[in-house]
Amino acid sequence: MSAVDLTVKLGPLTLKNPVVTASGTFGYGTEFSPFLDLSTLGGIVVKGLSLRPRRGNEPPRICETPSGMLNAIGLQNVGVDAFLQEKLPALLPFDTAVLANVYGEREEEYVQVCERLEGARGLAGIELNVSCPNTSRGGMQFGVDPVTLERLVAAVRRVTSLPLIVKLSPNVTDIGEPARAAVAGGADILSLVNTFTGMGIDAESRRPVLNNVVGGLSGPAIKPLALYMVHRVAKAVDVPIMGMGGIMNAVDAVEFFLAGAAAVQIGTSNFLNPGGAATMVRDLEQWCSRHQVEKVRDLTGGLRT
Amino acid sequence: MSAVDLTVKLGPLTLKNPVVTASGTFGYGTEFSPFLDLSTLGGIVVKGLSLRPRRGNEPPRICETPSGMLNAIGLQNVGVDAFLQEKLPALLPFDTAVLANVYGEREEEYVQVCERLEGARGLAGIELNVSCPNTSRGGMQFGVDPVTLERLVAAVRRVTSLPLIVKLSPNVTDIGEPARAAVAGGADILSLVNTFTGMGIDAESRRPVLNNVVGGLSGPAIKPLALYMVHRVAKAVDVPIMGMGGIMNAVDAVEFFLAGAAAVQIGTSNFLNPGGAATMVRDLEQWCSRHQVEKVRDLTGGLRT
Amino acid sequence: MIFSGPVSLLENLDLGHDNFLAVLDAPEVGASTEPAQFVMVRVGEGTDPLLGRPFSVARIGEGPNGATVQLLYKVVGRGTGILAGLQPGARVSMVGPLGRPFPPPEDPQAPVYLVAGGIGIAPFPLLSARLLAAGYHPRLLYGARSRGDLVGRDLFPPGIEMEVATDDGSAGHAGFVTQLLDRHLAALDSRTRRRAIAYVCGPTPMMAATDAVLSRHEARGHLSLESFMGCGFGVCLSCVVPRVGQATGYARICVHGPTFPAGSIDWQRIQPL
Amino acid sequence: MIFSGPVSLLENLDLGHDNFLAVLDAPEVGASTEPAQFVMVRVGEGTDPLLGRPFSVARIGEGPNGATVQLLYKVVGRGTGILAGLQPGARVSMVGPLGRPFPPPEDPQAPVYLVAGGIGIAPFPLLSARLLAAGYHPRLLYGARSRGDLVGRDLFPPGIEMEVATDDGSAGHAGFVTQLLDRHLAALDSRTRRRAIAYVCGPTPMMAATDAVLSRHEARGHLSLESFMGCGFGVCLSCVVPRVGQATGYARICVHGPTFPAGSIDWQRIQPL
Ligand SMILES: Cc1cc2nc3c(=O)[nH]c(=O)nc-3n(C[C@H](O)[C@H](O)[C@H](O)COP(=O)(O)OP(=O)(O)OC[C@H]3O[C@@H](n4cnc5c(N)ncnc54)[C@H](O)[C@@H]3O)c2cc1C
Ligand SMILES: Cc1cc2nc3c(=O)[nH]c(=O)nc-3n(C[C@H](O)[C@H](O)[C@H](O)COP(=O)(O)OP(=O)(O)OC[C@H]3O[C@@H](n4cnc5c(N)ncnc54)[C@H](O)[C@@H]3O)c2cc1C
Ligand SMILES: Cc1cc2nc3c(=O)[nH]c(=O)nc-3n(C[C@H](O)[C@H](O)[C@H](O)COP(=O)(O)O)c2cc1C
Ligand SMILES: Cc1cc2nc3c(=O)[nH]c(=O)nc-3n(C[C@H](O)[C@H](O)[C@H](O)COP(=O)(O)O)c2cc1C
Ligand code: FES
Ligand code: FES
Repeated sequence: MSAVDLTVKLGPLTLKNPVVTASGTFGYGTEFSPFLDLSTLGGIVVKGLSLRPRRGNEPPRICETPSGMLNAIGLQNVGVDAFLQEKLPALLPFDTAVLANVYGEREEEYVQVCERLEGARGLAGIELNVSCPNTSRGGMQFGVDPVTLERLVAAVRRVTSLPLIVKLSPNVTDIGEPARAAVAGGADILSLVNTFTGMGIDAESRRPVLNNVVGGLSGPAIKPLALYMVHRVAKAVDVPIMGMGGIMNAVDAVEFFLAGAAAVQIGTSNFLNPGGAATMVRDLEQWCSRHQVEKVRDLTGGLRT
Repeated sequence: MSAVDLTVKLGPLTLKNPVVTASGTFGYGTEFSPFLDLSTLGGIVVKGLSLRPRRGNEPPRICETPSGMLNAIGLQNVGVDAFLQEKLPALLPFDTAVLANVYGEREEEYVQVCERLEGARGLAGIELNVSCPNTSRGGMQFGVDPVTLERLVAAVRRVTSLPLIVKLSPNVTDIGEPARAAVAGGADILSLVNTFTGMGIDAESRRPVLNNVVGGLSGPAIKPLALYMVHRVAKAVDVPIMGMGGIMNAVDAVEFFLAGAAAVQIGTSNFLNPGGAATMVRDLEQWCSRHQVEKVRDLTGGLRT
Repeated sequence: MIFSGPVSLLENLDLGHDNFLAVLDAPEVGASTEPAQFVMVRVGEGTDPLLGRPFSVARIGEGPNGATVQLLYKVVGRGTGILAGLQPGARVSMVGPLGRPFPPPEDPQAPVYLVAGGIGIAPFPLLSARLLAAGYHPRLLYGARSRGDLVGRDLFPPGIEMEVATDDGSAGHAGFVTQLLDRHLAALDSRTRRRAIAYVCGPTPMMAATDAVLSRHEARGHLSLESFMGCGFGVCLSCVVPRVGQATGYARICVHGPTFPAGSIDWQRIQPL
Repeated sequence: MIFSGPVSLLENLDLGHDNFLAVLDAPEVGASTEPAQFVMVRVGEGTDPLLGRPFSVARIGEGPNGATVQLLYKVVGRGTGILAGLQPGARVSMVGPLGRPFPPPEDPQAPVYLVAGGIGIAPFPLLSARLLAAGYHPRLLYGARSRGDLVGRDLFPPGIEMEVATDDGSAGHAGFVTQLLDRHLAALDSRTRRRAIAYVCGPTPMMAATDAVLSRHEARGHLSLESFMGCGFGVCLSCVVPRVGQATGYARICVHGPTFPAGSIDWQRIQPL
């Protein structure tokens, strides 16, 4: 087997390999130490951080669906300060890019969280989660209105020197629009997709399965939708893309590279196959080797149409 | 088992039961005669009809995905005239509501097809498929722009006296908007959802699986998304709803009723379980009986939140 | 009515080289299946995989409840992989029989050739049994990649003459099975040749080549085509194939076929799968 | 490291009334599991169903490759339904052992009660074996709906005293198992009572009731809780439960539990499943 070059460069962010674990599905990283060596991963995106700790929604918070799951965790997290004091230092020993996923109810909250993250040792970048309800705009998501989104990204851009990833919501008519807005605001990288809005109902009790009524759909069910959106965004903008949505194995990852992603994020798969992200790095290397692909980055956008 | 009243009234359209087969998944009806008695069904929506026959896209046209399938048939159909001469008369012997699904590339084509359908013997209503690319607006779908949609529906409304169903596309930021536009244009009933835009890629050949590159996702994978959209539209408008998306059995149907649907359409399920729609009518009756539901219409909107 | 419902797996024999024989307890299907008709089989407990897979009925046997349906299949992907892992007693969903059978030769004097490529052998044991019963003496020409891929020969009734071809020469003729057919037809006098009929099943390129051989010799034939199938009974419109002289339309393999007369398919317009 | 991977089903015994015992060839898991720890088991060949299901390890046995993991389970939905249909030789995915075990009583003189409701019996065969080995004399109080639901009693090591209760009175005490516990504790003198310890597993209302009994008698105890679980190891945040005195936060049953000290759960704030 010839050596495969797995490194990928996403603008200012260089990853040793393109396999990154997705926010909200990998805890703060060390939870997975019993299952894999964190240093084998290209990167880790931690659970979404808000300014203050959040307890999240009342349970039930998840619901299984055909080849997918709905979640309405409600962004339970330790808050940015505890992250900096307890969680981030625990990741210093590992050779992987740690990315902070940031969440706010108002533009100022995003800015404040990013300000605190500035200069933090061992932090490789910031990913803005713009799929949360924008409380100052009546609960509409930040990510669906291009104007609000561009302003938000620009505001964060002013306070951070870290590589800035904007994570797009798929719940839009044309994902090219928020993609362009995020780039106009100063995003270095786009990641997509976040979860699709959905709902589960229990016919027996006649109640929503989730206490929150609606939740976000993730897992293999959404893979064909996510692949399409990556393909679409790759045509709309020029910045590198991290693709995600239902990736379960190395072949799925290759499909996202071909559609236009420079790296992938692994979400729901971590729940059922906790060592899977590490296996995927090995399998991806083997796939490339078997297919005479010397550099994994050569796959990006390689779809033949 | 006490007798259950399965009839439902959707504005001007009364159905003997709320189980209707969805356009594009049930041919012109008689293809299913070897599997079930068409008279057991509440209704049949035939394959989308255009003014002239269409041969459809080059194959491959479908692609299996986790708990779903993508299709890009390209609206292959016999055309409205052949439908009226050959297909519709063949359905006259059956005691079921026959609904014509109508498709056009321009507003005038929709109007012309509906004009020909006016007065056709045995036709119970029209369903407008507004999820097709609007060729006069650069390929954007009719269903995603509320202004265009309202105009289209109003134009059709003027030429048809039949119950008018508008079938909404789910590929929008807020499905409440096209819902309100369709009602403003004169829709009697809304049906939803049509397929979600997606894509399949074959990693080996590095080519899209579908010759058309993109296709529409249907099947159980989309059920949680469709349920949410039905719930949302039921809150946005006052007209009756036909819900669909991944319904495989009577319990799935009940979930759609609870979310706000007065009737359901069965799509992809027909491919793998060709007698399934008839079974569902029986199972639904039993479900109601077991749960002391005397009239199936009492389930509509019965979600406890 | 066409059967649609669950059936039990009675046996699942490993024939080597990824080939299996599944024996299914499906009396209704077995009672009415004609050669080259197929069934849609759906495996798995959930909705992934979602769709059925088409398989020719290879043989009809006798089981505890009447006829059994026997499928000869090759593991190529997820569906067939799951099927191969099932133990006797497992249940699968079946719809069938579907499609148009191979029509009988009609001419009692016709030399009859069965031309099989790889797992395209599947419909021929049943066809052979019916042809023998009708007094024909079919000759099987069977091509495969290599000796080990020549599976299912013991499913044929006694009295079938067989010739084999392998790409690598490990058994029989070294080369394509179409060459065997070509040789046979060439050896016939021209009147007999025009009475000859070939039944053909195999991968698309092999069938296109066989079609060309038949046309060159002006011999008759019927081809059983393959394609991805979403439903198997004409409504999903996925299995379309361009027919000669129908520039504006397609035939559906599942209902207009899977068998088509030689010379009726527009091979130029078929995209490689 | 925690094991994560495929394991083989060696046996799948039908115990009646929808209850089964699965014996799995999982030496790494068996070698390190403590009482009340659980495993996540994923069934099916595709991605539907998607998530694993949590099961307590009921017993650790001896198999061809070392320890076997034995699960006592009740069919309640799709996942357990598919599991029950699997034949020996089938493979499932397993992650484990997970969660915090029941802590030992510590006080060698402690009267030890095992309080089981329905399929909540599952963790007690293993716990009993460990308690007996450590010199304790646990008494099992086992409640179920009806006689036939009292499954798994022969999985216990000899020397365990058992008392049963059934809702319908078809076996043992007619009524709740909590009443048995109440009676036992009431019969103890107050000093012994405070040394008593109960290990409890069952449906949520039964555990809430048992917790109340323990608190009334000022006896100690540990409860093994249930909840829907997406991962089993602390990251999906689905299995949260409100703890007493933590008005602003939740415990995760999978990593902070499934065992919790009596008196630590805020039952008022738990919604019925
Ligand atoms: C009428 C008919 C009769 C058939 N009879 C037999 C038979 O008797 N024995 C047998 O082994 N096979 C038969 N086939 C082919 C069989 O249906 C496919 O091998 C099977 O569908 C593959 O399913 P899978 O899930 O294992 O593969 P997938 O995971 O779905 O696909 C694996 C690969 O196989 C290709 N493929 C999928 N479906 C088909 C198909 N229908 N035809 C050709 N390629 C396909 C895919 O494009 C993909 O590249 C028949 C096909 C048809 C149309
Ligand atoms: C730590 C732990 C240990 C367990 N040990 C055992 C055991 O040893 N034996 C056993 O039979 N069961 C045990 N359970 C319960 C078991 O996990 C559920 O019965 C199982 O997940 C149901 O799966 P299903 O797919 O069959 O049901 P589903 O189809 O998912 O659901 C059917 C119904 O069961 C409910 N349900 C789903 N998951 C759970 C759950 N985890 N707990 C309670 N209700 C649930 C659902 O709300 C639904 O109403 C344990 C649960 C936990 C949390
Ligand atoms: C339980 C759960 C929690 C999540 N939490 C977050 C979060 O805090 N921030 C965020 O940006 N995305 C969050 N996501 C979205 C994932 O990061 C990812 O975008 C999505 O799940 C799609 O990928 P997948 O299909 O591989 O899971 C969460 C997803 C799940 C399933
Ligand atoms: C193969 C195929 C063809 C379809 N053709 C049409 C069509 O012609 N007109 C239309 O309005 N919807 C069409 N649809 C959409 C279905 O009617 C339905 O809205 C969709 O499949 C969701 O329902 P389901 O998940 O139950 O399949 C088609 C769907 C499939 C799978
Ligand atoms: S397989 Fe569906 S139309 Fe032929
Ligand atoms: S089950 Fe995932 S956090 Fe507990």
